[in-house]
Amino acid sequence: MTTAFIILLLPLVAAASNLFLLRKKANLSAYVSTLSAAICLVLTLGLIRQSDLKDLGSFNWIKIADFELNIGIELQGLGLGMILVVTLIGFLIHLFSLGYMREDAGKARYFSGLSLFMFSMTGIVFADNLAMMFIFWELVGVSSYLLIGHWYHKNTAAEAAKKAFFVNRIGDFGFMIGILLIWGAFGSVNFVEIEELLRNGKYDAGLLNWSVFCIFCGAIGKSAQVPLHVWLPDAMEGPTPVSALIHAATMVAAGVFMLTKVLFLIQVAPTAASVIQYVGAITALIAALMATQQNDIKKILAYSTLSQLGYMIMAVGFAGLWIGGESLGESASNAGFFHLYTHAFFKALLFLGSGAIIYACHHEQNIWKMGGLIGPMKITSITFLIATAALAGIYPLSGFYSKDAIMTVALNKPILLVIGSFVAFLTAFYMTRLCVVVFFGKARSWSAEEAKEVPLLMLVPLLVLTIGAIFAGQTFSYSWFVDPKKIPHPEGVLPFILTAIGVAGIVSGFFLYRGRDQEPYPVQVLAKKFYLDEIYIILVRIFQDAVAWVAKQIDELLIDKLLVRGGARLVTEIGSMLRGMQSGNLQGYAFLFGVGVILVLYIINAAIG
Amino acid sequence: MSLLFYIFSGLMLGFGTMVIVCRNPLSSALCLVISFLGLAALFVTLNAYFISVIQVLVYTGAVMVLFLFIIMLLDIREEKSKDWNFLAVGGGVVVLFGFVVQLISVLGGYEDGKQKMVPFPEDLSHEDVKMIGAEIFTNYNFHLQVLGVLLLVATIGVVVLSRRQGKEGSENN
Amino acid sequence: MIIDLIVLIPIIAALAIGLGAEGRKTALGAAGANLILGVIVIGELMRRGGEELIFETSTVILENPKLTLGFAVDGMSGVLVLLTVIVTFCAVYISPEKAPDGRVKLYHISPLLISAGALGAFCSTDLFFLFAFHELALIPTFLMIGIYGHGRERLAIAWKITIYLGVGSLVLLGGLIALYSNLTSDGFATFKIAELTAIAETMQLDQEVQKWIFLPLFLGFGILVSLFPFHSWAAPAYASAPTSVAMLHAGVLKKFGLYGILRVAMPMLPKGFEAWEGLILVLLLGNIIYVGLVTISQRHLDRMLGNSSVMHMGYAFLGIACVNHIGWNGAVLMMFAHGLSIALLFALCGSLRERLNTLELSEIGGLTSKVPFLAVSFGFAAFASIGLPGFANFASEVTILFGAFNGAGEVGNLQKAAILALWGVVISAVYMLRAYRNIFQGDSTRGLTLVRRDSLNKIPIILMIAVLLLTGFFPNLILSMLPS
Amino acid sequence: MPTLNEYLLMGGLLFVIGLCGVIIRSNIIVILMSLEMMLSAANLTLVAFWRFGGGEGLPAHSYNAQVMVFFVITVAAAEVAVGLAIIVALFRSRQTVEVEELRSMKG
Repeated sequence: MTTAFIILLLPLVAAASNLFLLRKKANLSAYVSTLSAAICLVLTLGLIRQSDLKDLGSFNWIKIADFELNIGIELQGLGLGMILVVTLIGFLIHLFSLGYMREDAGKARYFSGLSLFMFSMTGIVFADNLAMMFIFWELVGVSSYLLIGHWYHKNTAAEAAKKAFFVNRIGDFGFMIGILLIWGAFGSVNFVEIEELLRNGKYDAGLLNWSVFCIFCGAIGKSAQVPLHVWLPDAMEGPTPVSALIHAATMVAAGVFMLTKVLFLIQVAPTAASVIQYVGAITALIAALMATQQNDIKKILAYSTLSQLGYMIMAVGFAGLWIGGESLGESASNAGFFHLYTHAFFKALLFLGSGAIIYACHHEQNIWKMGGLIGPMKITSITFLIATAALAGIYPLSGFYSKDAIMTVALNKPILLVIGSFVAFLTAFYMTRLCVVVFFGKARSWSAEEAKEVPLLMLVPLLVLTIGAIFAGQTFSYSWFVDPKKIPHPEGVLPFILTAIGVAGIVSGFFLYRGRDQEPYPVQVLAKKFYLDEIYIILVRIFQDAVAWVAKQIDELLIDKLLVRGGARLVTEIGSMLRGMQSGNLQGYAFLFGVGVILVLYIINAAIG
Repeated sequence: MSLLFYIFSGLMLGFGTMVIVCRNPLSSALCLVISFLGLAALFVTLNAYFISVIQVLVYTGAVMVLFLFIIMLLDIREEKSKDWNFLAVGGGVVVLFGFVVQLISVLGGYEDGKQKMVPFPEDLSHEDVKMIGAEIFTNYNFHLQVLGVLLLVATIGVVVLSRRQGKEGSENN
Repeated sequence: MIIDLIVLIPIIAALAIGLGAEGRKTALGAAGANLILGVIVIGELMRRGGEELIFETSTVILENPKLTLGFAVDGMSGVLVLLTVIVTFCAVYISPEKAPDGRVKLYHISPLLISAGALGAFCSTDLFFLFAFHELALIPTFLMIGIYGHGRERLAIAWKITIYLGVGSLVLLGGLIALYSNLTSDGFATFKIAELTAIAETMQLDQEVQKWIFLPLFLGFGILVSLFPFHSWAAPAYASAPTSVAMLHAGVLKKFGLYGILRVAMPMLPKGFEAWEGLILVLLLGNIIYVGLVTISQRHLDRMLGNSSVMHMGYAFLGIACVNHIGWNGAVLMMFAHGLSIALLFALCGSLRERLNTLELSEIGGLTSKVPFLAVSFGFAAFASIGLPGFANFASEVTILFGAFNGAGEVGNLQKAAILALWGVVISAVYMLRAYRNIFQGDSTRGLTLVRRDSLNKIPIILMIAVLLLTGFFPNLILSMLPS
Repeated sequence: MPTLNEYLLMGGLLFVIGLCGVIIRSNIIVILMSLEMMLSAANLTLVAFWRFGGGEGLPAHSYNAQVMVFFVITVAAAEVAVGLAIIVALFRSRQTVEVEELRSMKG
């Protein structure tokens, strides 16, 4: 049992013990989960200092002759950064949850789900092959389902959980096809082996493009890219710490992380790669537009997350671009991952901040019912504003560096550069709108008036994350897992232009929304999210429910009634026809007997003669 | 010989027809007696004296008496419907016709059946009772026992059936 | 000897109940004893590997043609024996003391006989008894549905399933006779499966002959497994059957058809399969996609579960259609996993039925707070059924899919079918989670009529979940017994 | 001297007369009589085959045929006895011997 396996399994043990043994002892279960997260964090810090992290142990899961699927642990490169994000932010969120969920009835269930998530997410990061990644990929889906549906007695929460699971399943459908295609072509699912095989052999480009596209479908689902983005805003029905951990910092970023893992495949699949770029760019744009008109604080952050994920995906997509025989590969994926890394801190901070605000405002989520919170909630407000600045890309906060890295990559395709810049403007704009409405002005409802600073237990994570949001962009914070030279750095005027765009967004947001009590410029199509939810519902009605209904009718009417019952009816009818001959008339029988004798005689006679 | 054969055959078939034509069951029974007597005579022409005697004793003697007895007992005179059931008659005629046609066509093609009878060998002419007895009590002994059981069962059955279904009988049935 | 015991114990117990022994206790004792014996057999199989038959016994009944009443297990039968004894134990445990009409005997004899029939069929070394034992199990199924079934149409449904399966068996019998007469000669006529397989391997029947023997065999076995389009018996039968019978039939007896295909049809008639591959792929997609859609539009929980069990059989067929050991072993694992998960679901459905006046999904809701144990275990069962990692169902589905793509440099028919079949994973998530959402989640508690703590048997439910999880985490426990 | 065919013809005719009786008549006692005629016709045929069984118009060596006829007569007698008993029982319960009125076996 290696350290890595302990990191992997400890949360599972915590989850199981919480679910099965500690259902009635809610407080104990919370401490068990938090403790396991803490231990994992400590062990991880120890682990990432080791020099050799290639093969950290392996467990043979399925073996049939030559066919083997292993649970093998591999940790290198970007994975190191990812595992730190997962365990660190995971631990902080456990800590925050101790306060946030203090009075919840389903505390044991909640922490059990949280631990299950830690287990699954660690598994994704550790995976050394696609099959293992898929296993944990599914498991994060489940833990997300469980946590979104934590307040299962709320209809909206139950629906949102279901929706998240379905949409993710659709993505996983593609992911699995991709894995299978890879397995068919290479006979292996191990990252290292596939890379080796790819380097040494020729493979059908069409098939590779298709398999990369299919694998990307997994990322579309999990990282909520267009057109499967609809579940993420709804997922905000879950407790806020869950939104911070799963639906902002880690799980939704897993799609990006996964793409960096299969970088070597994207490099040789340029068509699929450009699909990835455009999907990312469109997601970034659409989500940012939608974010500008939302009124629910968590929804705004959710769309912001979507938009930032689109950025990352777009960046990774550039890995398939070849310029003068040189692949953009590593620098593109590093740029994407760099943004993932910084984003994890400031977005988790934003969500936890919003959680603190919601907690303080007695579970009020509408920003127009808040206002003036900077007065009573100084620390929270300041951390929130720092995170906003980081997200807007203000120098020298972390977001500035990572956004610049992505834009540097995007220089290679002007259209995407334009979209990216516009999104940067929108980001600054809607975040400013949020801050202005929530923190400044006057309190617009009694819940905002009564708000007061949250307890220390919840402030500690905020403060720690603020440190991360400020410094994550500095070289020292990432140089231990990725070579700083391999992260593209902007040159020339680009950083100044981007900063100008960000400042423009902030200024326009500030002046447009200062002192407003309600949305001054309602744009229905954006507030209604381009009516995509409604369209999807109609599509589902048509393509699934209607077809299913038709299938059921066919099943009941054609197969069951007509064929089966009809067959039975036919037999019955023949039977009753024959029954008519059973008249009970002795003379009739005798007549038939006579005729029978004559026929037999005739037949025998004919046969012999 | 041929003459006798035709006379007795005619007797048998003629009165056989009368059996089914007569409306009164009593007449039917009496016609059947004569028909069976003709049959017994045919057995004699075939040198089956034992069978002939049995035929007379069992059928014309015992069975027909039984028939008459029952007809008297139940006091059945005429069939209720004076008219013939033409459907049944038609069916009967069809069967009769078809059967006769088949019979003739089968027998017409049966070459072995064209052999003429030759006089019975003298040494065997009066041996048949002995031979049948020997056969029954050697080769068919077991079958004879089974037959005995059958008759016993029939006897018991008749007793059970003809018991009046009175107070004590209702439970059993 | 031990296998003879496993088959005999339920029959003896059934006789004892018939002669007046106490119903539930006797049945439970027999099922428990069988469970222990089954675990012993599995232990031995794990020790030796499942390549060859062990614990072989035989009694010669006819010399020529050689007809022997004999039992033995290899890996595949061993897995199914384990499945049978577990499900039997749970089904018997869940059965109440007395039938709804107060009678005892038939109510407890029937599950035992179904179990004995299934065990006999899985363990017989002889083709004749393989068939005969399965037929034995159909009689109690018919009686139980007809007498103790739910709903007004139970008698019609009992006839339907019986006639359906009877016709299936008839087609199958025709195929078996054709197979037998083509493989044997007067000098050496045998019913032994092992010997017949050996003959088939050396003799290599003509493609055309194999083709036309394979068809009735496959259809016959297929009807028993509710292969599309012969599936319409399954859902109503399971919906109206008493809980124990639904568990045993859907969980165990149905697997006989798959077992037969893997044991008889595929090894003896490999070319026959090739000839029909296209058709079979279409039919199994019918099972997965079409029946999946039918399942989505079901309005009653019991019907939905019945249809879902039909749907998942498509994956087992897909595994068989892989024609490699990865797929086949995946199919066997699928049989095991699906047997347990569907038995678990029917057990829970039965518990719900006791507490609700209807199983119509729109009429019930928000039950979690009232019946938390049921909610949690139904959650486990639903997740198992939709193939979530950690449960054996996932392991088997993954194995089957990898089997389908094994060494496939390009996307052929089988691969296309597998891709389409994968969509079934989404479909099953849709109907399962919809049902779960409807029954257990939401803001209003509806439909609950009574809460009885005493009638909820936790042990069998926990047992089944535990086995599913164990084999899901360590599928090699099962797979190591199967030939590769 | 008559030929075998002539005997067979007579047997056949007697049989068909009996059959016609069963079909035409509705009095169950007459039907029973017709049955007896059919049985006797079979007997005649059997004996005739015995008489010509040796070939060339000579009788067969074995007396099996006559043994069988003997058995048939015995069974027929038993049958008549039982049959009449049934008729009596039937008459008691239904007050009729007309088969057209005895249709309880109608399917």
